[in-house]
Amino acid sequence: MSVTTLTIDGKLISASQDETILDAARGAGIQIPTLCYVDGLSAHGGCRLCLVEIGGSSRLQPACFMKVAEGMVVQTDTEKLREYRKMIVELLFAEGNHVCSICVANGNCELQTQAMDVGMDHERLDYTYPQRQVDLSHERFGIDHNRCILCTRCVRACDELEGAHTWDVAGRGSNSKVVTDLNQPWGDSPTCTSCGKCFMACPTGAIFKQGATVAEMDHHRAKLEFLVNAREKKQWHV
Amino acid sequence: MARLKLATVWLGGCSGCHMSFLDLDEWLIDLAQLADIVFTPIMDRKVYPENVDAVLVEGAIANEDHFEFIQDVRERSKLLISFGDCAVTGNVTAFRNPLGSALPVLERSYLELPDLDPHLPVEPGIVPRLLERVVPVHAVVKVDAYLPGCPPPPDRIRLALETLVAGKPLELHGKDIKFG
Amino acid sequence: MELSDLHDIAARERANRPPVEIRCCSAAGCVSSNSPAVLEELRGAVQSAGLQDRVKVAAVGCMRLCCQGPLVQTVPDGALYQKVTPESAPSIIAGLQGGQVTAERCDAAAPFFTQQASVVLENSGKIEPERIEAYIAVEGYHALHHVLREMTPAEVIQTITRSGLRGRGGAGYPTGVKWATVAKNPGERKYVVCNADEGDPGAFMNRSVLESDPHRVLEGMAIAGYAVGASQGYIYCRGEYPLAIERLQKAIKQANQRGLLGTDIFASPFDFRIDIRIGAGAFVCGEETALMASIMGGRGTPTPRPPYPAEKGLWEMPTLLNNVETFANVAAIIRRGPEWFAGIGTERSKGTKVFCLTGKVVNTGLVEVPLGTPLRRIVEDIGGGAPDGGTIKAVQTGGPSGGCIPAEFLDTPVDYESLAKLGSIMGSGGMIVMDQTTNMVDVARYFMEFCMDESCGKCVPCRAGTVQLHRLLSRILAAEAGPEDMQRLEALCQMVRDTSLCGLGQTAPNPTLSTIHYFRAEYEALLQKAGPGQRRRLPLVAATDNSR
Amino acid sequence: MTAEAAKKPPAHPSGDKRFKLLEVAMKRHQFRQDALIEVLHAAQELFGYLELDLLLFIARHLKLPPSRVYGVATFYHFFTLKPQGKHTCVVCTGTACFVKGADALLAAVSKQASVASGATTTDGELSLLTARCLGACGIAPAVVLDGKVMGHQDAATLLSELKGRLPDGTLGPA
Repeated sequence: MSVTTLTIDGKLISASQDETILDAARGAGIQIPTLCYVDGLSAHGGCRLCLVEIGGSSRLQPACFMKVAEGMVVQTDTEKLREYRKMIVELLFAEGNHVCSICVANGNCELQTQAMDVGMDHERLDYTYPQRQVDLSHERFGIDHNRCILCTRCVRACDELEGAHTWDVAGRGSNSKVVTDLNQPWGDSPTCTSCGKCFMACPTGAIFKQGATVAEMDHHRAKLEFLVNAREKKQWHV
Repeated sequence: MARLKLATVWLGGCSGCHMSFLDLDEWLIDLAQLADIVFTPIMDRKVYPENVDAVLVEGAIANEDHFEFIQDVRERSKLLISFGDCAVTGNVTAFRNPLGSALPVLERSYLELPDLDPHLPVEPGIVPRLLERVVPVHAVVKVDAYLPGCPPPPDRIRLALETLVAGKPLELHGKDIKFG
Repeated sequence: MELSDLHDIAARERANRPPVEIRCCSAAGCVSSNSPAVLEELRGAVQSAGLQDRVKVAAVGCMRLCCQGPLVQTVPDGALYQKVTPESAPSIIAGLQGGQVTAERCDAAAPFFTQQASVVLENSGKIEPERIEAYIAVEGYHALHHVLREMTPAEVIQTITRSGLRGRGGAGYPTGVKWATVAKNPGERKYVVCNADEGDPGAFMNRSVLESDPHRVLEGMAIAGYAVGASQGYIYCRGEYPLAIERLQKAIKQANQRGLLGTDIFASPFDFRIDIRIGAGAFVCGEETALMASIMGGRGTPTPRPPYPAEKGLWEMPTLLNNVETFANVAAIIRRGPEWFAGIGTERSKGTKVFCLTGKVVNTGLVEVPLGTPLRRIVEDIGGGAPDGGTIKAVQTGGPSGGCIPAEFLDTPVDYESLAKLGSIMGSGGMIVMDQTTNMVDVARYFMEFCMDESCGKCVPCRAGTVQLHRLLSRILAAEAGPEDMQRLEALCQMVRDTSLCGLGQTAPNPTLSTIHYFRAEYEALLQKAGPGQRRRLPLVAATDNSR
Repeated sequence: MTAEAAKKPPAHPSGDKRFKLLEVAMKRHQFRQDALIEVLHAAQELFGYLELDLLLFIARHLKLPPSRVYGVATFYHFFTLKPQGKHTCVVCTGTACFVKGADALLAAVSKQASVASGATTTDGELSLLTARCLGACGIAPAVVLDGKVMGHQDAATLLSELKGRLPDGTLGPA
């Protein structure tokens, strides 16, 4: 594999040619914020938090998709990017019904963490207060659509790791929602194996363990990467 | 230096933020050395005074009294700080918003659940009417700083008050702006 | 099939043509104005007058002046009739024998007709779109033969490059460069896709071309297939265009039967199949990666580029995507040479462009003009200006991705760069005229609502940002917004433009930004009307006194 | 081919002939998964709308996950999962129609028949729908009533046309 050198935030970095900017940056200890990206699953490119500036181009590019190239000059933390990231997080809060104080994921939520990281101390946009459902029909898990940010991590985990493809996205635009099978109660799903990978993948408290109470729930997200390494590389990182 | 004139206000919230404020315990005595508390729900004063230096507002705007009162508070205060998640985001107080109006909540509470004499409370001048939608404070008046948390932990409140007393701009970062 | 066979078909077609032809428009615009009944009456009248040997009634494609449909033209004298009814139609036949014609005359010498050019629409309104013989008689498929027998793929690409043709779908990417990229990228299969998902509201150029001259598009696609090394083509057509789909299906069937599509075309080793994929009502599928996702049977959501379709497109194979009008230019360029084509238009924008002129303008319909034609000539001379003594306020081009060009810039030449300089885009060719009664903030909100409804929902800025922008615009329009809302609107517009995943979101703020730029006074007036609001009004109605 | 791959899903138990026709349509596409949208078009043409049972039938025959079929069916505006009214009135909301007053047409029908855009009247007589752009801008504002395109409409002409088609009561008092 040929090696490429590029500059990220002024730091000269070498990376292998097929790596993404995100991989290369992380390898060099540079953190780029992400929400829809999770180790072990394919990239989605939807949350736009990992957008970076690339020298010579006016278009921002998602670090999770964009491959490194020789001589590339990447900026991951400019004032413009910081402001845009803050607006993205604000858009997400305005779009759903996120109430951290009563959420099972309070303290373990990637959206909540992003809000702190981008410096969001209040919402500058209008809350839209959509009417959304909670499905508690599954014996082990539940989904609260009020907390869903449509990152599709559950969809990808179910399809790519478990292979069941119980989840998918239905509807479109602001009417999108994740569904199980034909939008039937999760508990009735004939395809669901109750493996819990969707739960592990979920960045917020949208998919939760039945019986979890406020702020007590951890997702064990690293399990997904553990599974991928075990399955594909036959390496068990315990 | 003139002593800081400080106020606290309680709108559509559970008073938890004020409880957290009281959890500052003995530091409150230190605070009393530095500032005058000129208005607060925990003391008996009916009218919000003029020329308040800083006010911590707990709670969201949920009824017409909140709506009118917050505008008085704004006019008479130099710095208005949204205090806690209800004031900052609407939080639990705004839970009814996805239902589209206040009526479903009232009907559930006063018509469906009671066994005796179900009726909607209508007492003009005594019971303020609910707004159709609960909104955070900054949706109604200009807010100068935000102190999130449900409730904001005492050390966060202390940090904020120390900053105010020192006359520095209040801008919190990182874990100090954690919602919830 | 050989060249001589093409000549035979053409000769037979010409020999069988009676001295008089009555052409009746059968494109969707006139069909909805009852042209099928007119056609039937015309045929009946020819029968009863016993003129079958002398007069042919032909169902042709669009004659451009859609607002006056149904249109009927007699050839060779060229007399044109408008708003023909089933009642007035027979009088046209009677007129051939000296009777009185009661059908309303349309001035074929009016600027609307005489100031137009004809490349893409050269056969439109002249030939029968449902008969391949009619297309062959006007040298149809001759270019494909020439390409397969006389040119190498590289030469074809060079010809297209030399012509200066640029993509007619919106962005104006050089067609030759795109073809060359697909040709050089390795892949065990390659695809050619025709984007006929003409989704811009107020634009129907592609529908008209497909309904009026479908073989032209098939021929262009086949030539492209040869040039880039593809043997499979797809036409992705909007489901809203049933007539276009029907005619395409017929055209493909006829071309297959004649050996002009399929295997060993013109006894060469070149195989090319074309299949139709019917869209199902999703504007975002006009975006190329979303379109491909839809062709493959999925949700029409876009994916980040790179990789570009030319590298990894349908089923991960190199894929050439062009718009209907782009393909419709190809055969003409081959037939008449790249220099001829490059002689039309401006330095950087070659050839002609078809526009749909609609809105507050006297003549609405299809307009084809050389690129670089001043906007004023299109809307005032050809279009006849605003109706009822109104004045033109702005011209909107480029649909939901475009902008509003104010009347003071009507002398701007219409080409890719000039429109971009004005904050609009060429887009696919929608051109909507607005007069003094149009509220520009309302226009901005209209387009934002469109983008909000059509957002696929995959990326946050487009899915949630358009909702917020729509709310802000609604509030401004209702005179309930303050200066801080205006600032937020502009900041959010920039953010959605810079961070959205695909073209839909990236361009969704354009109509808003362009109306803010040119018509800020209208926004300011609404902010003024809202007043400074010393005490905010009760924004929300209280519910509790609903005592039931 | 393994026995598993060759396994053919059973015919629909209802015995409804339309399922047979749908199978023929799927066969024409060799049961290819990428023909899902074509198959959904065919199914909606046959059945008028896409019931869950029908979506499941399609999922089984194309060997696709049900959620995928549901996701695609709900992505595209052409597909409807609810039965439509006996009559449909589609108001074009393209830009040319917008500039010429399509909003007023929509509002008039919506008010007169007490039905929201995109919904069906309670008596199941009329579905009021909107189209993005019919491409009939030359005759704006345009409406499609039961499949017939009508141009140059205003509230009066449209309502009187509707009155002629609908039973008394679907349209409220004038």
